This record gives sequence, structure tokens and C-alpha cells, in this order.
Amino acid sequence: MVKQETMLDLEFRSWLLEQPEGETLLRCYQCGRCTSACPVAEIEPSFNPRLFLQKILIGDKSIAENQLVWNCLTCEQCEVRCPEHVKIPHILILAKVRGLMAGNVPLAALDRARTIISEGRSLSVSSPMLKTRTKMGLPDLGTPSMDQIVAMLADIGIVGKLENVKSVYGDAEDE
Amino acid sequence: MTKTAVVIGAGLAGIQVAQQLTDLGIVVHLIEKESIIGGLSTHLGRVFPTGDCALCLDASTEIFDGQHRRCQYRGLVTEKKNLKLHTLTEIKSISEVDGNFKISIKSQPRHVDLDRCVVCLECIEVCDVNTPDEYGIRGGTRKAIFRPIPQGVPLAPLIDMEHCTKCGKCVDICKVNAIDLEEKESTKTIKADALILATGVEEKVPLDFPGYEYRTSEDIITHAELARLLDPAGSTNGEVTTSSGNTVSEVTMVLCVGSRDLDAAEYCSQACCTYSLKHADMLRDLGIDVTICYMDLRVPKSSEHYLTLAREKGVKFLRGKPDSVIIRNGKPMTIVEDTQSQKRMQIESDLVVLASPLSPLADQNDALAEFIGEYGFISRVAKEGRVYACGTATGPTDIPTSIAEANAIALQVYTDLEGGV
Amino acid sequence: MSKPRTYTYFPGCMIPYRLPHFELTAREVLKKFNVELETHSEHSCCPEPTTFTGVDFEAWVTIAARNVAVSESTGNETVALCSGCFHTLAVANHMVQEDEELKKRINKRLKKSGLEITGKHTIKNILHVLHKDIGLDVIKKQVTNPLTSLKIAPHYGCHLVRPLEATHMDHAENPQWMDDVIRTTGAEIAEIEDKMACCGAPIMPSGEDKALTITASRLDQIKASGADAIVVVCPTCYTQLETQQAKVADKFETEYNIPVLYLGELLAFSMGMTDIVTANQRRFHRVKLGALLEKIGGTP
Amino acid sequence: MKKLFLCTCNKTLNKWLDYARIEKEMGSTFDAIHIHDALCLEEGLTFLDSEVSAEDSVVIGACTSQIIGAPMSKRLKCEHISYVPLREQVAWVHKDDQKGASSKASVLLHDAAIQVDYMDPQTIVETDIEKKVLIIGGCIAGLKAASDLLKLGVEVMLLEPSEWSRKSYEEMNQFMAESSNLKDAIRDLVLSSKKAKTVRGKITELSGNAGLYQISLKHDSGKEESNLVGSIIVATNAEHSPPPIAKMCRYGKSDRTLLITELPTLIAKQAAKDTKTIFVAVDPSHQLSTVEGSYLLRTITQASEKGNTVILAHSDISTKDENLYRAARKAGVIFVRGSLEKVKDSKKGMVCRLENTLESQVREFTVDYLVLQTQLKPSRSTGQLANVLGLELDQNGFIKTRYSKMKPVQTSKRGIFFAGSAKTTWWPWLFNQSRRDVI
Repeated sequence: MVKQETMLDLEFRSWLLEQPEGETLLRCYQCGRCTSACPVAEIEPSFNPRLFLQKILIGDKSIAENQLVWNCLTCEQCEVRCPEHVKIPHILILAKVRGLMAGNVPLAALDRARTIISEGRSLSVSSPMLKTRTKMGLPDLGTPSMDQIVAMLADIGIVGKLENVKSVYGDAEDE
Repeated sequence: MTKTAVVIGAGLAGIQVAQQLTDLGIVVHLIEKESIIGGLSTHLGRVFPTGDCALCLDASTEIFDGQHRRCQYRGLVTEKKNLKLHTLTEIKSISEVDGNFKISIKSQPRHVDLDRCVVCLECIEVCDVNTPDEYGIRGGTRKAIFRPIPQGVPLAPLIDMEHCTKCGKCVDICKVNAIDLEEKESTKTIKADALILATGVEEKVPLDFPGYEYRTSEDIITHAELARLLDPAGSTNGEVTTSSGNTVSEVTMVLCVGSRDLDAAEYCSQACCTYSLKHADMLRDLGIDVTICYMDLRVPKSSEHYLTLAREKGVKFLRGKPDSVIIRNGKPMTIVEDTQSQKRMQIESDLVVLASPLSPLADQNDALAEFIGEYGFISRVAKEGRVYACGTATGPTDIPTSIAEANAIALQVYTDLEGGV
Repeated sequence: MSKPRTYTYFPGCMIPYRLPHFELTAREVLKKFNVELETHSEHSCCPEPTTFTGVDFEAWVTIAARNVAVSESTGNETVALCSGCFHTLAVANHMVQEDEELKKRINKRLKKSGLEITGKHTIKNILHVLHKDIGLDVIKKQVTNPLTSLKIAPHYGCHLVRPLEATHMDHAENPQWMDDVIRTTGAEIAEIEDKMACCGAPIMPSGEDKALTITASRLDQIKASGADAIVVVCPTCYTQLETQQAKVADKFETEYNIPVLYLGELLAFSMGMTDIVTANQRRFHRVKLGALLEKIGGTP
Repeated sequence: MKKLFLCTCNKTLNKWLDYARIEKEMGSTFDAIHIHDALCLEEGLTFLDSEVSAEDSVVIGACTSQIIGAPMSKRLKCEHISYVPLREQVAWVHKDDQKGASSKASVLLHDAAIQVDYMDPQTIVETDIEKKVLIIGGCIAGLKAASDLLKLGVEVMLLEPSEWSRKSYEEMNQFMAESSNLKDAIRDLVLSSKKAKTVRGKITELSGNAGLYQISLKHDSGKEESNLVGSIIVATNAEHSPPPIAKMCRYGKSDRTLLITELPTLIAKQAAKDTKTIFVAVDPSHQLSTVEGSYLLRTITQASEKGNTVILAHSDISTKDENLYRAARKAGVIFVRGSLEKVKDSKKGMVCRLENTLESQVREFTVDYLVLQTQLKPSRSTGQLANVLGLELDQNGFIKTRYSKMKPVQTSKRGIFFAGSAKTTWWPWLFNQSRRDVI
């Protein structure tokens, strides 16, 4: 559908271009090969990597708040086929990062991140798990120094962020 | 003293530059590795911008504008005293001594004497050998004594010793004793004052471009192959068929297969847009539906009428680079996003034609290695005052530009050699 | 016996705590080649590359770089058995190599723990170790029970191979290393359409329906190839193709019953160590291995 | 008399052609038709001697012009001969189809019959050729032609428009190359064409034929003179004109709207920190030529590298050098595929509205400048000149090529050539056919 929009706010675009590997976005000439290569686009017509890149290129940041970006498999098929080596999955990752504070993050992803930051693993290690390892004759792996990790991340502010973010996904359907 | 120039490659640019130099009084050796001259154009059938026969250039639409009822080249390359054509010939080495080139060449035997043969073609009639035709598609065959294409120059046939059984029938029937089955290869060294590289391009065989399954299906073809299908003198008599012999009703064309692509040819091949349009027009005339998947249509001014014509004739245009062409239910299917409707399409068709990049031929010859530059092309003045290049050897382009460049280079060679005034 | 070749083993989370039979079979197989895996207690979650990246990329690359730096401090090359971990460490390492500013920024953070990432460390996956370091000929010598009756579908998954400039694998679209290793066991390779197709797992948290649709399509492709089993390297692919297989079959009202094996398990079979697989099969394999074991002459 | 001779070519052509039918179909076209075997052999040539007189027009249908052409041309008394290579163009390509082959033969023979009527008399080129070339300049191509001809020892007269200076060359040709390269090239060309006699004025009359043309010139000073030249090269420039959308874009009315050719000057004057938002629009009706595309890309890249925000509304991007397109994207130019629909001059700036077809969405951009891609049109003098010289023009008003493929620089009149933008060929090729006709 054609709708009208006014712009030009390049703040999001500029931020993205400054991120590591973000500048590969500029190589895009909108051929659309990414979209035809994408296994998600095959089953979900509104998931269109080429269109996402186009929007970011012209400064439209709606993509960062669109739950669709979280449908990216990070399979990199698009990047493999891209004639200009645009790091498409990475650019979608950066869009996700931008959308975080507005709550565009699946609850499961948020929970997983919280576990990683608090326990150093993406899942809580329980005693039956440890027992299984011992039974199988596998060595104890120990635990990393979490205080060190958290201290290291201080300037990024991830801990505070994770406390404040509320996922808009909630329990509702993901569309 | 008369100066000598060696022109490597007898495609359109090489022929043009050789003729011009001969007219300016320079002795020219024109070296061609194939058995006939014309290079890429021998594969193309009709060529733009005028849509006439590539090799005869028998200008049907511009017939009364000028005096070119006949082939532009045929007589010229074979009748001019100072223009010596060496076919089936390769450059072995190039050395430079005191500002002169010593170019050693090696010629494969043709087994048919060009000065004797009157091209009655009785020899081809009597030959019993049948072998696949390199210029054919869909199973075309040729004899062991053959002419690659009917209009090829020199007109005389040649013998392919790999398949010849030396039965002697052709020798017996030849009334002018032109055939020598025992002819041997020959080598020669030419001294030259200037060297002109007109090595040209070939349409790359698209085997290494992921996604486009050229390798697995004969219904996914290139434009050179389509031209062979469309050629009335080709093995299908101009009928466009699928690999299983069925009539074709829908064709999808994919542009920029491996061009404008950092993984393949980084450059734009320049000519593919126009020849795709030309082929689309020809297919529409046969009542075949055509969809062209493109990114940017780059049509030179001189060929803009093809675009207008294609639009008028109902060629469908889809802006998007297909990710893949796969085989589904025995037919090629093109998967592409129509970027202007944001829809991912799966287009089934009888044939898919890939516009494969035009890639330089110069880098296949070690003797030319020192002149080769970016992407395997050669700069127009490869070595100041000594080595020149023209035509598609300098980068992909269309015929008018090639000819114009050949003319310009001929003049430059001439002024450099003769010192000017 | 000569001194064993030692790698620093990066365990991650999925393999040690959910699918430890990956680690067990890998260790046992590697032992045959005199290869030891040493752990380091400071290794944390890599962090995983499918969702954490989108939560905070800067934190992701920093934690990943810390893990690389921990490895680097051991002086040994790193091997990550999990494709996700491998991808994370390899990509972070590559980004640090390519981006001087990022490197400075991260090293400033690492300095607090006395660590440093130089970009010179080598991150390997199991195929680098088997195919490159050990070599096919050496592997072949250990094959005592050739699996000639099996037709195997190698599922590479995405993160093991891509992006090529960071993973240093053989090919982004048509990799051969796993095929080669599987062939040393005597098994035949099943030709699957779309060799590099994704298993669907990464979008389970954000769109389970879509994820399972993709998984179904992958299982369809593999089923069509007539394979006796799928072999994987990645624990996430394993979860999706193995653990979720029944759910997918239910949802799409079809049947698959295709066993999924970790590459180490297949190698264990071929090297006469069927026991270490069968001992744990009930716990870790939902698709029954019975028919498969029968085919290779093992105990069901 | 118009005569047709058909050769049966060692009695082989009968296999493919229905001679009786062809004879019947050609009956009304020719005054006489002869079918004979082996016309190329002595017996055949004697037969032709006896049948052909100097006033006849002759069509010969035989094997190929290569084989039969040389002996015939030497032997035949008449001037108007057309060869139809029946073996080559009919027998070789219609092997199993006598009906089709015969039909095609009829068509070709019929064409040849018309062609001999239109043939220029062969003697028209003067033998007393004037070794002097008139170049009607206005373009870098004219300078290049002059420079090359001088090197060949040909006398050159360069006819230039009144107000011309070296600076005009630079300004008029800036779209062809990067400015530093262009300046160097022009400096060299001006230097090497110094020996040409330069006249400021225009040509008023032409008579004569290729090799010896008489021209009348009117100098700007009012002086009139008459000259003899062997050949003429038309090298008039193309002009950048505002596109059809110029009016909608308030070109000429608003200070914010300018042409792409004016953008480099604007950027050059710009202070480092004074960056602007610039919207560049290509008229949707205009298919960019590669030279226009390259110029556009170079210009917007420069503008963007200076820190401006550049938005380009475009359709197909044409360029010979893909790296120019890459550079423009890398410089941060924002490409929007669509055509400008509406422009509003507001206090904040020009409000440009268009549908971005790659997202099917209408977008509005408020910008400091609206820059229009120009269209290259033949210079105003071209039409007038063509009139005086008797040259045909193509549909766009450029000088028509005689044969666009093989003779890309010949005009419709013998001995008159063109170079450069007089026909949108982009580089100043000089074509040495001119020399051939001159010397």
C-alpha cells in the first residue's frame, strides 16, 4: 500500500554506518537477490531483506521497531549471494539492537541475555546436569568470574539496559 | 621504408584496424586463432544496432543509405595485397629487439588450400563422418571436413583431423586438388614495427555462478546459445526448442549473471542489455512470451529503439536480480524479487537465458601477459608508441564503439609509425 | 606414544550441559588420534550468535573477544565443538583483526582482567581438526568397522561455514570437508537439494511457526535423498532436527523417523566404539537408532 | 537496359533453386534475363562481354561476391553492377527447402534491381582532390580531428563559433571526463592544433562533390570568402538543455533549482562547514546515456564527499564504469528509484515528492537545492548547418549516420564526416576515412 511519509532523518542511518561492518550497507544497489535467496522470505512475504536495507538507506528507522527483523535466521544465505558483499544479517542485527529500548525483542531472547549476563551461560546449570557429566566421565568446567565480566561491560551499560527493557512481545502472538 | 604491423585477433575490431592500416600503406599481418574470422560475432546471428547479419553485415534496413550490399570484410581481408590473414594461428612469443617486435606464430594446418578451393562444397557432401557441431545446439552435427558456419571467412572448409578417418573421398572428389590430408603445422617469425591487440571477449560459460544451474539443464542457456537457436542457418533451422524438442512458449532472461558482481566480473558487460532486448524482440516475433529480469537497463543511444520495440511488443520487464534458476518439474524456474512490487516470484518458463559476462580473451595467452591490466583488459595504448589495443580487448562494448575505437587506433598507429609532420 | 597434541576446548553451554554426548564422542574419537582437549574455567557463554547479538552487539563482541583472549592466554589453538560458539569466536576474532578501533576499545575493557586479544589466535571447529590437522588418511586407518551400508546426509548448518572470511572453511555454498570425513567411515553421501539450507532453529524464540516450517522443509529435502541418517556438527541444528522432529511431524501430519547423529557418534561407530553411543542413546536420542544400529551390525 | 544474369555454378545451384520460377517472377523487373553455367570461367565471361554494354545496369546472381566479384569487375564494361550471392545467402542456409530458397532468391534479386537504380555513379569522386579539410568545430572532437589531420600533413581550416575560447571548451566538455584530465587534454589539443587556420564565422553555401567541395564562409567580421576543401568534418557540440520537468521544478524561477552542470561551481564555492541537502532529479522520460550517467555519478559523488546530503531520484543508472556507481554509493549518496512528482517551494526549502518504487511508498524530501539532470541535445547550429550542407538528421536532431554500425562517422553525404557530440558518440574519435577521401 502506498502511504505518504515525510522525512529526512538520517540519525539511524548514520549511527548504523559507524558501527563495525555497518558501512557495508552503502554497497547495496537494491538488486533484490537477498530477498529471493532468503528462506524466511519464501514463507513470509512481508520479510524482505532488500526492502529493510532500502528503508535504512533512506533514513527510515521503522525497521528497528518492526518485529519482523527478529525473523532473520542469520543463515547468511543472502550475504553469500549478495553481489556486493553487503553484510545483510549483521545490518539486521544492528537494527535489532536499535529497537531494543522500544521493547522490540522477543521475551525468550531477553531472558537468555539476562541468564548470560548473570550466570555466564545461556542456560542455568543445574545439579542433574553436572551429575550427568560426571557419570559420563566428563571433566568439571568450572565457572567464569562473573564480576569480572560485568565490570568489563560497564561502559556498554548492558546490565542497566536489560533491567529496564520490557519486551512488547509479551505472551501475544508474534505478529 | 614500408612499416609492418601485427594485429592479434580478427574479430570486428581487428579486421577494421587491419583494413585501415593496409589502406594507409602499412603491411599488416592479421592473426586469428580460430579457422574463421569475425570472433564473437560469428556466434551472434543478427547484431545490433541494425539487426542485420553479424558477419555479412548485409545492411537490410540501411540498404539504400550506402553501398554495403555485400559483406564489409570478406573481400577486403582476402583481396588486399598488404593484408595477410593467418587463421588457425597462435602467438608463441613476442620479443622486442631495437624497437622492433619479433613475433613468432604457429599455424595449425587447414588441409584445404585457400588459393585453390572454389567452395563447391562437394567434399563436405561425400564425407561420412558425423561429429557434434561446436556451433550447433540441440544435437547439431557436422562432418570431419566442414565449415563452422556457412558465412565464415575464409569460405573454404577445413578438416578436423581428430575425427577424420583419412578415407580420401574428399581428396578424390575435389576437382581443383585443394585438399592435402598430410599438411603439417607451420611456424613463422614476423618482424613488426607495431603490435595491435584486438583479442576481444568471449561470453563466459556460466558454470561457476552459484544459483544458476546452467550445468544441470540444457534449458538454461546463454545468449550465444540462444543466437544459435534463432539462427536460420543453425542446427534447429531457427526454431527455438527445449532440450526435449518441445516448442517454447515462455522465455525468462536473466541479466547481470556474474556481471557487476564482486564474486565474478566486477564490471558491467555493457552489451548484454542490448542483445537481450534484441533477442527478446526476435522471440516476440515468433510469438514467444519473454520476461527480462534486470537491475538497470543500460542501452546505448544508438540502440535505444530496441527498448522501445521491446516495450511495444509486450516484453515483460521485472526489476530484480534472481537468486537462482532451478529445475522444477522438468522446467527451469526463476526465483526473483520484483523489487517494484516487493513480491518474491517463482517464474516457470520453458527456457531461461543467462546474460553471462563478456570476459577478456587476452589473458588466455601467456605471450600477452605483460600488457594485461585490470580485469584482464588492456589499455588502448598498452605501451607508448608500440603496442596498442582496440575493440573489446579494452573492455566490453558494442560494435559501433568497437569499430570507432579501431579506426582511432589505426590512425594513432599510423601517425606514431610515420612520425607525423 | 608421543606427547598428545592439545587444543584449548571451548565448551559453551549447549554441548556440555544439554548434549554432552557430543563432547564425549568427540573426546573419545580425538583420543584415537592422540589429541587432547583442555578446558579453561574462565570461558563463559560465547555468547550465542542468534539472539544476543540483537540485544547488544557491542556486549556480544566484547564477551566473545574475552573468550578468545582467555583461549589466547593458554598458548594453544582453540577448538569449539559447537558451531554457534565457533562462529561467535571466529567472527569476533575476525572483526578485531579488521577493525583497529574496535580492537582498541575491547582491549581497554579486557585490560581490567589482565587479558588481551591480538587477533592472531586461531579458532578452529571440529572439521578443521579432523580434515586439516589430523588428515583423512590418518582417520581412515582407525576405521575398523566400515559403515558401507549407510547413506548419510551431511547437514552443515549455517554458522559452521559462514562467513567464510572468518570461518576459513572450504566453500560457502558447497563445502566438502564433512562429506570427506564421512566418506572415510565408508558411508555413502546422500545428495540433498540445497546443501546449505538452514534448520530453522534461530527463530524459535521469535516465530516458532516459521521456524518449524523451515525445519519441515529441511527434513523433507533430507527424506527425499533417501538418507539413513543425518549427521550434524552443530548442537542447535541437532536440537531442531532431532529433538523437535516429532513435533514437526505432528504439526505437518507427516512422518520422518530419520535418526540424527553427531559427527563424533558416526566416527565412533566406524572406529568400533558403538558402546559410547548406545550407552547414552535413550537420554539424547528421541528418534530411535534401532534400525540404524542393526544396519551397521551393532546392538539395538 | 537492366539485365539479370543467373549463374548455375557448375550446375550445383539447380539443386536448391527453382530457376523457372525465379525467371517468371523476375520477368517484369528486368529487361533481359540470362541463365548460364559457370559465369566465372572464361566461357562465361565471354558470354557476359557479348551481352553487356556500358549503359546497362547489371545484376548477377551467383556464388559469392568474393569469388565472382573480382573477375567480373575487371571484365564488365558497365558501372552499375550488383552481386547477389545466391549460393552463400540462399543455398547454404536453406539446404532442404527449395521453395523457401527460391523465394528468398527472388527477394534478394528484386532488392538488387532497385539498388542498381539508386547507385551513385562511380565516377563522382573528383580525381583532383583538394588536400584540405574543413572542420566545423565547437567541440573537443573538432580539436582532436584537427590535431590528428595536421599530424598527417593535411591542411586544416577550423571554423569555430564566434564566442569560443579555451574556457568554453572546458565548460562545454566537463561532462566527458574528470576536470583535471580534461584540462590537460584540452591544453594538449589546443597546442597540437595550432597550425590549423581558425576562422570565426559560419558556412553559408556548399557545392561540389567529395574530394572537391566549394564552400562559402561568412566571417564574424562580415568578410565573405570562398574556399576549396576535399572533405568536411562536422564537430559541432551537443548542448545541455533543461529537461521537461524543469518548469515543474521552478527552474529559472527559484534560486534553489539549478542544472547538474551548475552543481560543480556551487560545490567549489561552498565553505567546508556549510553543508546542504541536495536533491538531484533525472527526468523520467530521459534514458541516461552512459556518458551522462558517468558525469552524473561523478558530480554527485563530489557533492556528497564534500559533506552534503545528496539524494538522487533516478531510474536506470547507466555508466561505462561500474566503479563510478560504487564510488557514489560509498560516498553516501541516497539513491531513490522514482520520478519526481511534485515540487513545492517553501520557506524551509524545496519540498520534493516522489514515489520510491522500491518500497512502493511516497516520500517527501525538504532540501536546500533541487538539481536537474540535463539532456544532451544537438547544438542549435546543427540543424542550420545540416541544411546548408545538405545532411540528413535523425529523429533527435543529431546528424544522421550513414550506417551506424560499420560507418559510424559518415554522414549521409559522401566526403562529409562527423566527430564527437555532433552525434552522441562520446569520445573524439577521428576517423581516418576522411583522410582516405582527401588524399
